[in-house]
Amino acid sequence: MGESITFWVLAVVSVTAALGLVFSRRAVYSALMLGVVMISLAVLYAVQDAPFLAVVQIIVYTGAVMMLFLFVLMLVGVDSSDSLVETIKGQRFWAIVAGIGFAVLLGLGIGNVLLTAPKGLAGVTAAGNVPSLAEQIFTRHVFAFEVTSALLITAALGAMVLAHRERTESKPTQKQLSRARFLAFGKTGKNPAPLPGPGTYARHNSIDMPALLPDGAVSPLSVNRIIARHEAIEGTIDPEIARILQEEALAEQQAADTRPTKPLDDELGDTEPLADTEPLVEEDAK
Amino acid sequence: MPWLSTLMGVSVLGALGVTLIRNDKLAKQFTLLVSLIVLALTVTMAVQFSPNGDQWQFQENHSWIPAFGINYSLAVDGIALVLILLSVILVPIVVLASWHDAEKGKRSVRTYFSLILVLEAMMIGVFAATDVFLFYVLFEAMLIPMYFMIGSYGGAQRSYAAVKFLLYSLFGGLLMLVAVIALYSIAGKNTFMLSDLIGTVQDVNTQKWLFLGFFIAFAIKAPLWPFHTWLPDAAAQAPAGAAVLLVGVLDKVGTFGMLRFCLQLFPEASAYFTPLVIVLAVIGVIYGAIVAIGQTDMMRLIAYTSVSHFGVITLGVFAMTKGNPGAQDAGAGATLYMVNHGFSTGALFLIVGFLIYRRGSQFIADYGGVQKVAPILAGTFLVAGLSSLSLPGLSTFVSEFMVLSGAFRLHVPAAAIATIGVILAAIYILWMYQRTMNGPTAESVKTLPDLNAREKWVVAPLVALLLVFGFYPKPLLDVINPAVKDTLSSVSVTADQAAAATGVKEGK
Amino acid sequence: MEPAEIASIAQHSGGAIGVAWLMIALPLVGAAVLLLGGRRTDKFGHLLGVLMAVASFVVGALVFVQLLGFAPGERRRGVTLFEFIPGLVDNVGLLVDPLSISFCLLITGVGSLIHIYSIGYMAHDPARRRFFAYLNLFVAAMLLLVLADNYLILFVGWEGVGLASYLLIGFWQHKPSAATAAKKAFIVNRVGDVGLLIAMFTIFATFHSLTFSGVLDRTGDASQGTLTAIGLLLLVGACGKSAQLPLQAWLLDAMEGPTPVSALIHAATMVTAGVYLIVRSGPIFEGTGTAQLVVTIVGVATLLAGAIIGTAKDDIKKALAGSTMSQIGYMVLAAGVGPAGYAFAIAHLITHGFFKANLFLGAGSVMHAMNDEVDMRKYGGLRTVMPITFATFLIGYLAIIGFPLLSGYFTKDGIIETAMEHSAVLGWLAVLGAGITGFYMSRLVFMTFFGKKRWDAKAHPHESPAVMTWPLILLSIGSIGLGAFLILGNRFMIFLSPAVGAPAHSPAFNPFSVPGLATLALVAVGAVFAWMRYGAAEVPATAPRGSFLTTFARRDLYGDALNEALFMRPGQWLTRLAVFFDNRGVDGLVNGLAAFIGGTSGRVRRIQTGFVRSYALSIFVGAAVLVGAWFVVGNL
Amino acid sequence: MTTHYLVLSALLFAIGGVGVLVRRNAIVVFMCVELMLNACNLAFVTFARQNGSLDGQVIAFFVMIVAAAEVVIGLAIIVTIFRTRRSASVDDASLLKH
Repeated sequence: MGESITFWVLAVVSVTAALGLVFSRRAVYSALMLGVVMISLAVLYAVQDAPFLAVVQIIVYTGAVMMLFLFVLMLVGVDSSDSLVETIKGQRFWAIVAGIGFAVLLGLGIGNVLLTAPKGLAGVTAAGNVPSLAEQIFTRHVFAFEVTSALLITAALGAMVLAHRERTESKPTQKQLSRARFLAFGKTGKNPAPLPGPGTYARHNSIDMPALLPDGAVSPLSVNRIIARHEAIEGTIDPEIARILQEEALAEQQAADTRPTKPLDDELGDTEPLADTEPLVEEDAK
Repeated sequence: MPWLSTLMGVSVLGALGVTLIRNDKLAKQFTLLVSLIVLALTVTMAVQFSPNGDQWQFQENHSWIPAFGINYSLAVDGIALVLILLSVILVPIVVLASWHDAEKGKRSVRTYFSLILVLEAMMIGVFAATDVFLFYVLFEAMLIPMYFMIGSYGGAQRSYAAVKFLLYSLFGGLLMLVAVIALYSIAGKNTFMLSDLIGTVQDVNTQKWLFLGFFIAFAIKAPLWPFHTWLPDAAAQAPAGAAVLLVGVLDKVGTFGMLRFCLQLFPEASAYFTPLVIVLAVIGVIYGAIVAIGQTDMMRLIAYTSVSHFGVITLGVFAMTKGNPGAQDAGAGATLYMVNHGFSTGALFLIVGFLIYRRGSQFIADYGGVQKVAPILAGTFLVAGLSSLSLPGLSTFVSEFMVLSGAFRLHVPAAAIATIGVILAAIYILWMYQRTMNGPTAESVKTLPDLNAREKWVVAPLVALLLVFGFYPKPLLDVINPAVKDTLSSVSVTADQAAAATGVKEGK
Repeated sequence: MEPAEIASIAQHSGGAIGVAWLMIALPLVGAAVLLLGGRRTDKFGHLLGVLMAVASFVVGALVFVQLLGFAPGERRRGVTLFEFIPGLVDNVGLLVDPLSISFCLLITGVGSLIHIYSIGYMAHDPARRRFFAYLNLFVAAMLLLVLADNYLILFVGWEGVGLASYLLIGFWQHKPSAATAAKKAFIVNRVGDVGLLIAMFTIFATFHSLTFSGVLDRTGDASQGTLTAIGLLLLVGACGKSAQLPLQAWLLDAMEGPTPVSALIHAATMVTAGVYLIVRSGPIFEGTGTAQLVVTIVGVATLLAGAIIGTAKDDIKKALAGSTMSQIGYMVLAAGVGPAGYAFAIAHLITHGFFKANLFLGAGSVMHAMNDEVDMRKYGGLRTVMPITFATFLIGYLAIIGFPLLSGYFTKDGIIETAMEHSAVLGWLAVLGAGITGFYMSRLVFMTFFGKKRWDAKAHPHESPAVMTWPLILLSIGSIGLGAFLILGNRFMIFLSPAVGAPAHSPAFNPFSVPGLATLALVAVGAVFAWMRYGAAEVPATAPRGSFLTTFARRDLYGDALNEALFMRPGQWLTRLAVFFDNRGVDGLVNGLAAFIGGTSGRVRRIQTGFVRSYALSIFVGAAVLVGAWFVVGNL
Repeated sequence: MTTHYLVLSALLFAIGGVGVLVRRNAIVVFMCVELMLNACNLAFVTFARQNGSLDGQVIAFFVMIVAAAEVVIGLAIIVTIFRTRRSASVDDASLLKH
């Protein structure tokens, strides 16, 4: 009875969370929904005499894997949200049809199978779940286990190789950087000094406090733009900073209007165009 | 001594050796030397062949893929022997004739000559293979060197021609592969040996399907009307030497295959399809000749004459049914025709090749009055042409007469219509001769040089062979006749079946 | 008619007969040396050619003498040379009998004279060596034709003379007309060859042999229908070679060749090969009245057609060519009559060989003198400047029109009488032909040698050198006496009988028979009419328009037009159609299939959008379908 | 009871599949794949109990390991692509076509 209740609660939760995972606009929400599903499943494992897997599920999935997802999301941009407008014709319709069809067919198939009562694992886990599993893994499945370990190491190395960016020129020295800063100053008047830190007061030691200039005015340069934007929305922003921000936004807007739009690749410096439009084989005269 | 393997081995080693030689001239000389060694070895082997001994001689048998009962198994009977002789005689001639042909090619000169030697090894193997699977492998593998010879050293349209040749032949080859596998599993003897497979397929309907699988492949290869259209393109675009090997030897594999495999493996189906094949063959004879008359390109013209001649050969092969009292003549004639046609068309292609090399055009209209400036070229051209129109005294006549005479006793109208081909042959050859060699000398050919010493050496053996076998074909026939007789005994069709299948009423 | 008795073949003769193959081999060697030797043999080429021809004649004469030494019943000697095609024609063998030796002597005798003549005629031609090579080749092939002991080797010779004829007609191949004429001759001959080939197939299928002895002695085994078929097919072959209707069109064009060629090949020897074939195959024709009837009809039709063409031609060689057609028509007519006619056919063939060669060489002599002018309207009055040519030509002329006691008189009269006995209609038509012959030959002679000079300003006619006139003189001797020698006392008929069989009753020569007198009268009328038109009256320099009949004759009875309309035009049309069909139809189908597959794959590859999600969708749908399929199958 | 677990597994699998098909953000797609893998694991665990054999659990364990490895590599690839193309949309990487 207890299992039934647990199942039904967690089934509803996990299905809802799964749907949330699929249909939420924001990737972060999706990630959180996935976490919910995983935890639900961990509990279901535990219910089904698989305590070891339940623990592993929580540690590996909700711990390690989910963290990885969130890290990558941070890297890519937390607030990058999908537009949910479908671009491939018929994709969404057919995907849903196929999904429902698949689920219905599989569900019907499974539902129609007459199953005996579960045998239970009591017989094979006399020594306890974890020791029994360990015995299995290190005896019958030892080869597979070794291979997976190799796979994991390879994956780790692979990830390093993929994420590593080869430096094409030597790292600029302090002298070069300083020189460049002053040259920029001479050319555009950009301040060569480091940005001022946030204001520090007895009551506050947070980055949302602007630094004060010697004349007592706030220094807009010391304000984190994102925080400033939040404050602007909340209406708690310093009016002086708000004005400067507005001017900045205007200037940026103008610059954006006058500057020709360049493809992203160019800005990144990987200027070599992909040679994919060239035919791979020299076609002979027909 | 494993003669046949030695022949193939020498060719292959020669081919490898040629690729190692950096100097083009040396490479050519080496190729010539290798091909002459192969020729000498083959002649030595042929001398030891006893025509009235066993049907299969110089047997070699090694297990190749035991899981499927596939053997590397070689042997020759009289038919295979004369065709191997044809191949190894033509190769040195072609090498000598192609001395400068490969210089304009996309690939290196030595590659061309290496390909010729590779092809030689495969030609020997394909005629000597007595394992159906080995035959199939070599049958298909032969396409590869020829593909490169056309595609890399040919004329302006070479890619089109080479691809068409390859795809067309592959198509037929795949049908044959299906039939080979089906034959293997239906026979259920876990062997591909021809001798073990003969007579294993009893069901006539099965035979018909398998027959078609083999036959279409061979009909494309031969080429029989209406599967012929790849040949004019390929022959016209190939360098002259490659065209000789293509038409002179490679295509013979088609008619050889019909004789060796279609007739022996599927006798009842062959009898069933004989009327159809004879109709196609006769159409081919007349049609090929008529289309040849209308050609403006010499190489294409010769290719179409071959379509016509292959019709005659096919007619002879399929007149080899047991009900036909002329079967022996027809079969021996067809085999002899394969050899003679190799020499005759070879000579024609090579001489036209010399002509084209001088003037740089394949079109008849660009010539005229060459006889005046290059009498030897014109004379040899005429002799080769006359052999193509089966002038008595030249070897092609003997074979054509034997085929038609043998076929006449199977089916009178078919042979009679095919005989009309000799008129058309006169028209296409003499008209081409008239337009290129006779009349006022065209401005563009006024300075055409006559044959040089190398070219004379190319032509002389061919003309000599045509003449000698025209008057004295006995040496060849002595070798061919017993083999044809043995083959006929495998074609276990009774007279009644053949007569019923063809509707022939024997006269007296 | 009962089949004639033919003596059986005796084998293994020694002596000259044993080396009879030398007759063929000598000129063949000559040809080979001259062709392969190239320019090195230019100096002595003509001499070698003549030497080989004469040597061949000497061997022939020795063989003849040896043959005469045997009893008449043993005058058929076989010579086996070497093995040929096992099962089909086991051996290459020669058959020396009265029939073949008669031909041999004619070929080598007249041939040698023409060789000698050619030394002079071709003296200024840079390719004279090649000319002699071809002539030698011709002689060898022609001898092979008549000496062969089986149909297949006969056919080898048959085609060999065709080749030599082709090469010689087209000897001046820089002239497009010559090249075209040569090709035409070969192709028309090939049409006849098809008949001969199929005849051979039928013979082999019926008798399982191609040797004369194996076939001709056993004609009784074959059915009437088969014999008729063989006979008609042989006739087709004969028509091609002998320029009989309907395969006559090539002969007039063949006059493009040098004149000695016209004399040797297209008058004296090669064109008579058809007559030889019919006579040689006598037993086959004797077994079938239908075939014989057709042969006689063809003969009569051709003799009239040739004569009519001869009346209208202004080209001296073409007029003679028409005459040749006509004379061979006589021979074919006689050969179609059966054993009674064979001797006359061959006798006429031999005398014709002499006087027609005489006439042609005479014409060549005239042309030689007149800068190769062939138009008789530009001749006239030549008898004074070319006395020897005129005299010999006159003898030839009298012989051909059948002037009493000259050669033609005996042989032609014999044919007419035999035909008359066979069928009155044929006989009288032959008489009519003789009358026309009288007219056109007289016309030719009058226009050339009599009347006023109508020469071109540049022409300086002169008598030919001795090397050309001596052959003329020798030939005219033959034209005078040979007929009487052969016919009187049935000498030739008796000589030939071991080879072709003797007729049921021997005809006696009767100079005063009705047909004979009628012939003479008609010939005289023709000659007088010709004198009035061309001897006494002025000959206009350009041909008058003439009546419909004249045009009809001038255009070769519309033979060429008919060929053109019936065969050439439709042939060209068919060729174009076939080429079009091959490129668009057969090849179009192949290329169309290739294009279809290419196009389809081009369209199908659009499915590869590059969007991973599309691929994933197809995988997912596939999985769903699999599950569904599992259901369906599982529930079955 | 087993049936219920299996149906739940199928349902989660199907939802994951739809997610893979309709979402364009590569990271979300990846999460959906993980969801599908988890659904499979659930089925394995359920079958292990049903059949009284630990094999199902062992395989589920291996699936987790492989999934972890896959996530590592997959995310690394995403980062690499994002670095060059400034986009994490799977539709943008569509050059391998036609």
